[in-house]
Amino acid sequence: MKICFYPGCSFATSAGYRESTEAVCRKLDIELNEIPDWNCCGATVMFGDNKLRATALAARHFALVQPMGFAELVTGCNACYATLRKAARLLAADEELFRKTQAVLHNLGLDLDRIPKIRHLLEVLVEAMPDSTSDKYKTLAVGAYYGCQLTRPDQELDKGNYPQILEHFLSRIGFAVQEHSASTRCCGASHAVIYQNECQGLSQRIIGEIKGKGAQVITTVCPLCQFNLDLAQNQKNGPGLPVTYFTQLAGLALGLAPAELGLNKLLVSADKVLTRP
Amino acid sequence: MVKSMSDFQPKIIALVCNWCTYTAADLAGTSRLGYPANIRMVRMMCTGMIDPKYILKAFLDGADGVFIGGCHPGDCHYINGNLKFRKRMPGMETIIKQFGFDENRLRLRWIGASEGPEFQHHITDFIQTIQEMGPSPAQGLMVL
Amino acid sequence: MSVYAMVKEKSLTEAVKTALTRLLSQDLVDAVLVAAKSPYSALPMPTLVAEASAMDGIDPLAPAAPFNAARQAATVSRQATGKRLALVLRPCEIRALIELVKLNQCTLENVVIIGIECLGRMENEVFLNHAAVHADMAAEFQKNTSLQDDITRTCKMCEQFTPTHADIVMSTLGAPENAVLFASGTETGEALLKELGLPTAENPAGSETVTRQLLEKRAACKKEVFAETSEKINSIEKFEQMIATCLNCYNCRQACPVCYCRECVFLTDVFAARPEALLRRAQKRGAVKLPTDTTMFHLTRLSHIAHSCVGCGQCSSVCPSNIPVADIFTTVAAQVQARYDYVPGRDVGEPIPYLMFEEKQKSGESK
Amino acid sequence: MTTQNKPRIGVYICHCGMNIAPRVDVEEVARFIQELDHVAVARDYKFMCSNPGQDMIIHDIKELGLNRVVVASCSPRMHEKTFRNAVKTAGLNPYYFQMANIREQVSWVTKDSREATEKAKSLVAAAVGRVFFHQPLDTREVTVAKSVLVIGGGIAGMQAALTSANAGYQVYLVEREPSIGGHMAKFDKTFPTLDCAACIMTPKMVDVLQHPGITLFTWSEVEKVEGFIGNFEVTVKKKPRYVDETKCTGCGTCMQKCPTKKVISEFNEGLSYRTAIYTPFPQAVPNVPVIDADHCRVLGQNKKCGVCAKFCETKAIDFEQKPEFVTLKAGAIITATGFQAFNPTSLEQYGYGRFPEVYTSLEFERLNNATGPTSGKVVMKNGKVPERVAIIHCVGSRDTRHRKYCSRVCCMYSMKFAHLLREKTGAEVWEFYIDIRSPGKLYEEFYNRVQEEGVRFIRGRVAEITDIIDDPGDQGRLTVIAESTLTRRTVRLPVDMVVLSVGLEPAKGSEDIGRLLGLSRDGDGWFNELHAKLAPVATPINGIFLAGCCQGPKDIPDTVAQSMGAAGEAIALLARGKVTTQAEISRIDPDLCSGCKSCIESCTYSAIRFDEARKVAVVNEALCMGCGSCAAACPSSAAGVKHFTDKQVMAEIEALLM
Repeated sequence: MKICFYPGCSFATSAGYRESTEAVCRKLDIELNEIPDWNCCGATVMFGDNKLRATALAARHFALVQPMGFAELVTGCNACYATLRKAARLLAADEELFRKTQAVLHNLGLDLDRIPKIRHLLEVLVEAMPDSTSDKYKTLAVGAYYGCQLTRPDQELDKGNYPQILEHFLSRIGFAVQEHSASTRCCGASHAVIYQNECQGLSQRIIGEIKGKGAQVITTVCPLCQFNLDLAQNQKNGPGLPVTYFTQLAGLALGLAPAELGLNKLLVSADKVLTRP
Repeated sequence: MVKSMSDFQPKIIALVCNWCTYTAADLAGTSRLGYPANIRMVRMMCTGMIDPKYILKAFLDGADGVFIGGCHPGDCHYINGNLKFRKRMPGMETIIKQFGFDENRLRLRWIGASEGPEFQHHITDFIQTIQEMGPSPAQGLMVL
Repeated sequence: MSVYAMVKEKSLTEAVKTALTRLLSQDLVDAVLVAAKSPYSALPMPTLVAEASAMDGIDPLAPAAPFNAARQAATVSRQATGKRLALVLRPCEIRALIELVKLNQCTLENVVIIGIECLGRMENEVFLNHAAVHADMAAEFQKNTSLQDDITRTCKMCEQFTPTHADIVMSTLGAPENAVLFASGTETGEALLKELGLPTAENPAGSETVTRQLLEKRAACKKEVFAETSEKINSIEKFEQMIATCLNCYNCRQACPVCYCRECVFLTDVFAARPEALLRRAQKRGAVKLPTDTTMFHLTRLSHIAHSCVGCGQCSSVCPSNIPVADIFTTVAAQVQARYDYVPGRDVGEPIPYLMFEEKQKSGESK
Repeated sequence: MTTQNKPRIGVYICHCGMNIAPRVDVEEVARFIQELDHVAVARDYKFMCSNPGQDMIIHDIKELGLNRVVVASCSPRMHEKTFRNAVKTAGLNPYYFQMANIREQVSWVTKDSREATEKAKSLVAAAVGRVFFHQPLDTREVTVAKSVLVIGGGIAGMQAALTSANAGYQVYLVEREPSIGGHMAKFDKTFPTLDCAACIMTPKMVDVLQHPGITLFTWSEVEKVEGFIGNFEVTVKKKPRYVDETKCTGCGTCMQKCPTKKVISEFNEGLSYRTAIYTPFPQAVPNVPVIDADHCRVLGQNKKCGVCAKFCETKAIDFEQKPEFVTLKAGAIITATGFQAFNPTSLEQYGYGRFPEVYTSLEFERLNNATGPTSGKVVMKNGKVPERVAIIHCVGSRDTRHRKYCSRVCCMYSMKFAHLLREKTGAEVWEFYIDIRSPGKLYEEFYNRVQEEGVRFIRGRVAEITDIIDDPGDQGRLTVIAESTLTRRTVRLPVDMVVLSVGLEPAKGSEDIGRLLGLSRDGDGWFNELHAKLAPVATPINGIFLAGCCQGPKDIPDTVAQSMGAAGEAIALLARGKVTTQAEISRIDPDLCSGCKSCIESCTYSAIRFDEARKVAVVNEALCMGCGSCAAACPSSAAGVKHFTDKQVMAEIEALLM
């Protein structure tokens, strides 16, 4: 399988997301075709500033995908996912905006005729990962964490507040799932830089809930979520809760080595919980 | 006597069913939902009783547009009169179009009894459409 | 599998007469409706023949038809009488008759339709002029191609010259001189043909080629007429020019086989003008042409019958002002019939479009 | 036309106080109209619908010899009848009248006074043009069947049935559930007087059962309705009960013995189980069980069982029962199909279905009820008594994403819950509300009372209910998060139990009933009354009336009052004994009819037959509804609807375009 991949700004530098994604895709024979010369999607910030510019910034990727011959664009970041979808939605609904965006892109030498379907890497792995045959991790209680942008505002992927797609995925690939109530709570996202204390509080509440319900490890689907949750644990209330990427758990399920999956890069070490007899 | 576009005050005949669209118009009235004064409504008991003659008569007497308002499918007071009228629409559109009337001068919309705002919207929108289209080609003809 | 028979006589008309006379003499039918000359004119008129001995004047293959005989056919088959009738009709007459059946104007119970493969008809005056020169117009028309070019404008664009729904099809295309071919179209026709005991024959080779060539010619003509007419009436003003000489005589509606109303609404009280209303109309537009409602009449008639128009051209033929009514009606009718995917005369079971409706919105239909 | 009956039209332009007059220059309209052909007099007047206004018309008809009347005022849906009566009083046929709607269609919707006046002129001129062609029409009288069909056996339907039957008329009461009683039977106490619902309800249920004038069909549905006012032909489907009502003594042995015991109880809102053969609740009326075919071992699973049949001493169990169809004749129909509670599952943030201690109000009613799953003890699923309870108002109501209207009863029942909670458990009760709506006799007093009882009120719509805790001491509790809009603070309140005060929505199946009866429904699905203020129980279909919540959310006092109102309308109709049929029906001119049967094919009501002898179509006036499909289908205009003739409509169109 070949997919067109948009990494976004935080992908490469995050703790093992890139490594695990690449390793898992290699193992599953998924060819990641990175969009050449991609730019920042603009995240949630740009839309507050200027609708056309924000749309064009995101839509530049739609134009870049066009000559690559893909009908779908895959990203592994919730903010990118939400932003690109928002741009796609606006363009589909507003002919005038579409024309204006075309004009902006035309000046850059790019043609925009059609809008690709935006998908999250999670959807790709949900389809591609085989069912687990091993009992190795079946007692490892994983708390699934989606962040606030994957299923909201449009609830196309799953229900908005209490989605289950990640839980189903985890249990299918051989992990025990710990249900909890913080799966779509905001971690603070990019506000963590400016409102450090407030965001710390948000992230700690999430960790407290997941830990309190009995999870041994958290798994996330977004670089910023992972970063905020991992960083928020000052460990004064006992040992921290490791925050992994779903791709890392997928890698483990496929039998890949922890180092290959960048698991050594986590701030709260996952070594202990992942060491299985 | 060529009038400029902005002077053009379209005359529009609306043939509406008593149970839904006429009631919606009353509701628009009680709710004070204003709309341009170009519309002239004729109360019918049901869109199903609208004879093609009425539409032709309106156009030949100088209407710039004819609006038909009925109950939503399934809501017809007479069960399916609206569906019977809907069946006539393609034929009427074809005929008026051949003789040079833009087929969009004839419009059918379903407006339920409780849809005062929808009534306001559809009427305003139709008047605007006709305003942009300009006077009916039948205006100013002596014979007919 | 159709059954074929061929009758060859001294002349074409004699051949037809032989076959039709047997219908009566063998008591297979009680009467035959067929075009026949009267002693007073060469113009064949629809005639109800009840005695074999009265077949002398029949001339169904003459290129003339002052009526679309569906009307007369419907009159004699208005209700089942217990008598068996044979109706000798042209294709457009059969199609109109099928429409009239749907409209409950007649019944096909106990009726045999003998369809004529039709090369066209002439306007009455043209026919009479030729008939003054040629005694046997039916025969002359078959061989004289210059006469064939004298058929009506509407016939020249007719692609449906082969009868449908006929129990027996009567044809001269591809037949030897002075011979008429009979082919069964239905089981009734097959049985009848066998009972008639006519000499059997094969389907003549080459008739298909002739048919195809004719079809191509007609299609080209039709395309041209539609394009020309559509352009001529594409504004209400142009249409006004086109019908400027209309006398409101309603001949067109009288001649129209599918205008089945006992009394046209335009002759009723609905359109009776009152003096004060006329004055007001005059005041509004400055002047008003009398009689009024000329345009209204034509457009209303279109809205009533466009779906059922069989394209027989009688409306043009009877217009005293030479308005090409049929050009207008066939042009609009083709569009309306396409919108409803309806072909008049195609099937007795196919309902008139306006008399049925769909619960679900069809795509492409108005919202 | 002789000089004597030459049209003389009187035109009256109404000011409607200040509703028409300032926007429309009524005097100018009158002056303009005066000049039109055949107009004998054109006047304007402050209130045409007032007695002096009507008298003016009557006087003019007599003095000036008017024979046609036009009134330009409000919608004909408002006052057409009023003016027709005035015209009739003066000795003219009431159909020599036409109304121009220059209020709803002109003065109320047109800003510019000039444009409004011009439009008014045009509409009045059109009415004048039309009335010229009006013809005198006659109505016929038809006998009314002396019986009433009531659809729905909740408190609304029961009350309507009792009132109608007490007037001496035969009543057929149809209820789709195995017992009458409806929602009210599920309640414990009723606000604001705190009467026990069962105490006031069960005697009424028994009255219904025992009333000689009421025939009760439970476990039955209305299958077909034909006919018209005074003469409805109704087919009722009696679903198989599998228990012979005539043999069953209601001893209850079958229910005790039934081995299928784990069927979720609908009546207890899923909080307890019932058997496969069951009565929904102990006081069910009739006290005859029903076998739930889906769960019965014999009927649903084709297994051997038949325990109920074995133990039934009167041999009332009949597994072979089939649906039975009963045909009834009814003069009037009262629709009382009620409501259903909003299902809050879609409001994910409230965690209903996810957190066991989040209840809907109906579930909470059952929790409070002595016949409920906990025998009336308010306890949590773990059996403990809650210490703090939050009640969330407006769940599903006043919410553009769900139901935009106020459900009217939730504030009051929420406060009833608060009172019961305080009384029964002593728990702290917090009500989260948007506004408190307590209009009603003793309602505001009740609000004050519960405040005095220590119930806390937070003004703010709850954002979320979560089990995420801030304080480890709150383990196992739920946290209610809301903004208190009075203090401008976020409230995070740990509680033991949450009650969602869900709103009301039209009962499932009311759409089907609507189609069956030809009733229209508003945007929210409630049945439309004929007039919101002046005809709140009548419907656009003559002879069909509305009772209770099927017309919109209502509390019990309003429901009962409206049911009596609906019964009153029905009784008035039946007592009159005769109805006049509408005059605006189809007629077919036999001289013009070509016998093509297009009208017959177009007629939805099979109201046209074919006269084979004359070969013309003939209208059956009793069945014709006047929809005019036949008229549109008839090319020669042989078929036409009286009062909507080609001449009349085209005269109106012509005048509008003058």
